[in-house]
Amino acid sequence: MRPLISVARRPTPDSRLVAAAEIVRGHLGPRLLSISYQAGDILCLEVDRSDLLATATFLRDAPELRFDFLSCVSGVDMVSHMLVVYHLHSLSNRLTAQLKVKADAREPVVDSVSAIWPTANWHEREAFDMLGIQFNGHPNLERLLLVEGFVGYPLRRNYQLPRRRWPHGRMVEEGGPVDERS
Amino acid sequence: MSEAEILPGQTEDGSLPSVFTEEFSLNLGPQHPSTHGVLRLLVRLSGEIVVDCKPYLGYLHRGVEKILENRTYMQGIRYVDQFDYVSGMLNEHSYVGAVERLMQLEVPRRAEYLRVVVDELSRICSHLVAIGTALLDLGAWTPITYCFRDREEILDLFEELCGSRLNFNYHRVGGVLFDLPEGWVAKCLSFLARFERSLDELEEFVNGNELFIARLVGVGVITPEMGIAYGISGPSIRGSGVNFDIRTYRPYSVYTELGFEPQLATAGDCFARYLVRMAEMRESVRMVRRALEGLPEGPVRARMPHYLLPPKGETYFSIESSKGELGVYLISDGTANPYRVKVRPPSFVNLQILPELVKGQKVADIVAILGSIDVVMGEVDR
Amino acid sequence: MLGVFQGLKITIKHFFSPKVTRMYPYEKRVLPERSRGLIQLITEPETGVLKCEACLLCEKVCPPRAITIRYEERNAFRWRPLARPKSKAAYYRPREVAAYPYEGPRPLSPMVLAPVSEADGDDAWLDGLLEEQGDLVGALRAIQERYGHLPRRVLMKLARNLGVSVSELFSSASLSPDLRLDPISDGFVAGATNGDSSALVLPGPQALQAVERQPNPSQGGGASGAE
Amino acid sequence: MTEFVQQVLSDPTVQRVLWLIVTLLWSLLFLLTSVLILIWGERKVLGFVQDRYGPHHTGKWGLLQSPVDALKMMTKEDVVPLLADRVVFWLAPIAFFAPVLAAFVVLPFSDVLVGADLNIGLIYPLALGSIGVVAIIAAGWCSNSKYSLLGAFRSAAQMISYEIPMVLSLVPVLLLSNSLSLQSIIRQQEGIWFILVLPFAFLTFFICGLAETNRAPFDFPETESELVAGFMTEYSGMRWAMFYLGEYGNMIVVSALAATLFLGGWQGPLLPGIVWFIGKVYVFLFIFLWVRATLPRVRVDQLMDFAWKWLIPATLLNIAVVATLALVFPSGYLIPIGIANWLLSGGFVWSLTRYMQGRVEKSKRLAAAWAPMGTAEVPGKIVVAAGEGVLARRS
Repeated sequence: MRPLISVARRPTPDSRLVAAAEIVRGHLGPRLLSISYQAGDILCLEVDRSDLLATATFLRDAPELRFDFLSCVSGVDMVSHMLVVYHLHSLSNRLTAQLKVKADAREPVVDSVSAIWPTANWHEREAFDMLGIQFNGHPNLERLLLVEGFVGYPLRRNYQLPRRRWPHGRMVEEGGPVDERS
Repeated sequence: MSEAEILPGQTEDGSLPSVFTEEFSLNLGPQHPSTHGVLRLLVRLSGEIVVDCKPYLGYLHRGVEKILENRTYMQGIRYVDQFDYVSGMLNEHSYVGAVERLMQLEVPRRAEYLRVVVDELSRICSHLVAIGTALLDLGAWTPITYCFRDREEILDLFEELCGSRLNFNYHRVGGVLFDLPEGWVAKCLSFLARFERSLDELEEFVNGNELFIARLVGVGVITPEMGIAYGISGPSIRGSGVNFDIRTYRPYSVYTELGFEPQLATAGDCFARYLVRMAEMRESVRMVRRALEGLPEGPVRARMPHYLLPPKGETYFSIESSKGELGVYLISDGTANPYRVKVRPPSFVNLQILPELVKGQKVADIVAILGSIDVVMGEVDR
Repeated sequence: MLGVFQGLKITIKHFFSPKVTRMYPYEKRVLPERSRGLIQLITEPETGVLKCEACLLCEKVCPPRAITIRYEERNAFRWRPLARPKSKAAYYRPREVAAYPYEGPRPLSPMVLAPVSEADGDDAWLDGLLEEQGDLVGALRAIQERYGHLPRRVLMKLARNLGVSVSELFSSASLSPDLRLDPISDGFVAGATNGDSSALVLPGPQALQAVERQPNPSQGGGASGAE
Repeated sequence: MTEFVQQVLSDPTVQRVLWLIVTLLWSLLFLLTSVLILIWGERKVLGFVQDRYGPHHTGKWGLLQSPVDALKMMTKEDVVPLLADRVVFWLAPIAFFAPVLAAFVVLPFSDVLVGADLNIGLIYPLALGSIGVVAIIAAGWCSNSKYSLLGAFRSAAQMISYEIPMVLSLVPVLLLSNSLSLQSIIRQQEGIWFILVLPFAFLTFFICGLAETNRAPFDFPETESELVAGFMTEYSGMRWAMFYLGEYGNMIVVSALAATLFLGGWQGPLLPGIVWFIGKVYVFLFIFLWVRATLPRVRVDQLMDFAWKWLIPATLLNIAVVATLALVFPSGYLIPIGIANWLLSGGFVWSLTRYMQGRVEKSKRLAAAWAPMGTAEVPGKIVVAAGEGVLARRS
């Protein structure tokens, strides 16, 4: 369908971001699956699951990069695979980066970065809570927002909201997770 | 002495220590007057000192991220409004900004100026609630009523502008909903003048007061390294001297034109965070005044199709909400509904440091520290 | 202690300053013109005709799906000529206004009811119904068999025949469990959206539909693996 | 018949018994009416300070608020916890309220109207005050709940550690009036009220009075944040009202003492003595309410620090100064003592302010060591130096 809105031409990334990209490409080389710029001011990287920890420590400790502020860890269910996205800020160099890691769709397992950035603790617990992503090495991976006995992972694409039907005027809920506590 | 007979606290040779103390756990919340909303803290005490503190969340979890996936972009604004219910406008700006960034959309300048005006007024509302409730938890009954009296005037201004006092629904993709009604600017400017006088009075009331200094100074100190490691943002980290304010770190909207200056304090304790919030309110007043004076003419909203279909793709857009960096990671698959909306709520991240800060402090300090971190549970539980 | 005395100075100043309380029940605030408080059905000021034309947009756009509009065809008097021949002008069936017992001018409330349209369906059989069945519940059961539920229109005509208020019919109908006042509906089905995105490896619509039917690994069948 | 009655009445012991009954009735009347006024007054003062009206719908200016509260108190169910020690549970409120009523006997309402002008008039109410502590611990212990026990021990510790500076702060008054009976103290203040001569004693006495009655900055037993309602948690209905009555009664006793010792009791130019006395008591009650509306609560350990490290040394110093000056100037010792006392109170206030400022400076010095972090497009503006306190200049 023709986009109704005139999409401005893709803005050129600013020089410091390009320099940072060179450093990352130089260090990671083949392990870097893809590199791109998002709207000119976010450096998007994708790395394989196995060398996530190595990349993370490099991004935090490299003197030119120093991505010491982990802003957000988000889990996304892409049905064919599960995606874990880390957004990082570098307070000293004023840079923003996005690190993507793919994981298996049904049993996603990813290494936990809470050792590198302590703030990841609750982010990862919430990702586990909502999408069932296992984080190896996480101090206490348990449900954070949902009730202990909750069954099922709501933000997964195949999570079926309970269907409501009104046979003979009384509401009946079918499908949806079976709450083992009741 | 067999294993079973050794009492807790008893030494090996069986003699009881002179003072026989035992830790006991205390439940603060979830229905508790001084936790801001439904937050439950399981605190283990040994006498006055807090040994361990475990927050329990989720009492206000509404599953908004799942709901947003089943709503069109336009309908989603209403839900984003309810994250931080004391500063509604700022939440909307983040969601709407994310969609505009995805569509690389040029927002008319008048709309940007109106957004700054409305956001800064909303920030003042949030800070007034934060300071009022923090001081109320310490036992001071009067400041909160002065804060809420001023907040009422802002809510009246919002009601004239967009019709409601809590769920504003004022931002739209591509601009804002209404233009200013006539006479609004004059009312707003007179309010700002009155507000600065009452800010001076509040500062006079609290800054010098020895009891406030005794309860707030040196309590809950966040060092810059610890703050950055725990991802603290907003006034809580600026209280420790870290210059991290999204309005200057990743400038959005017209803040650079209006000459915004981030406010920092150095001590990093509860009192420094209170001072940063007071200074930020003064800065917001300056921002609103400059924006209203320099309000350009022009449309209030870009020409948008009724049925909004943003292009496929993903974007991460964050603004400086009153509690810190409010980020929205948006993935759109070209249909009318967003494929995934992950919100980075500042209160959720700032709350993570509470157990760290509270260990070793006194019981009465838990409420002081929680008040200074300024947590809203609607944003924590989403 | 100087700060404490300063604080006391401020509070005593406020003790004598004018108060801001607004005595709510006695002094009410004039709401600004744009205030979106109560959702109301508004009528044309001069003619009192309802402005709502049952375009059902509000029902479609309401995010929490809180609004449901039931509308009936209405071909009574209209000021504006019909843009389309068959207009969907509507009136909103209020609860008990039909049973308005008092003669004389009716209060013109926004929930005004236009007269019950007579010419719809062959209701002649209603007239002799009561004599056949002998009692009211039998009559109601007969209506139930015919329509599958007790349509309001029929109940009001029956009330008019019996010269009794509709609320009595409602109460007697709601007493017996098998009589149904609402039509049988198949309920609300929530489904996930579909769509794909080239930049991301997004699932195609078919893939999503296929996925919907498989149960969540930890859902339905037995204890979940991940626990 | 009549001369028999006169003969009985003339008997001194009968007269004294009748007089005691009159004082009992009079002090009950005064206590209950002023408690009623206080219940309404507290909410009104709190309201007016906060730019609002306070209770308004019960009666003309909310005047029926206290009778309504009293009625509510009576009709509320009187819950006794299951495992509570029933006898002590029943006895504790009485033990808390009785000393307050007993203290009224010695208060000089006017030169004639005083229960019994004891020659140990000053020590008697202070001694009764400490019986209240026993009642609090009893209440905390017998309601068999974790919160009330904790609250009770905290209140007990507070009251004990503030009783000492309270008594010490009254010694200079004795030095000047060299008599313990309240009537004579008032008569001593014929020319000049003691508040002008001994402001420092008044300041410390009033602070300790606040702490004695668990009011204003020292009311943490009732903090809602940690202990639900201190030792009164398990009480409800009339029993809770007794504690409430006791607390207000304590307030009245302390204000009455302050009025007699420092503002010259029933002395005053035009109006009769009793009006002056009641007026002065209500001035102090207003100050109690005013301070409660303004100041935040103090932490437990800070409270103890303040008592032991600040008040007790200060009062001892005051005694020493007043005593030496009284010896050095045997005849006209009022003026030097007055000057010394004003200097002392000024010094105390100033040093407390400086001490607090010092803590603010210390926290800033600690922070100076941190390296500046985070660069944004615009360098951050350091907010006014963190809290220079009341001396702060607004930049």
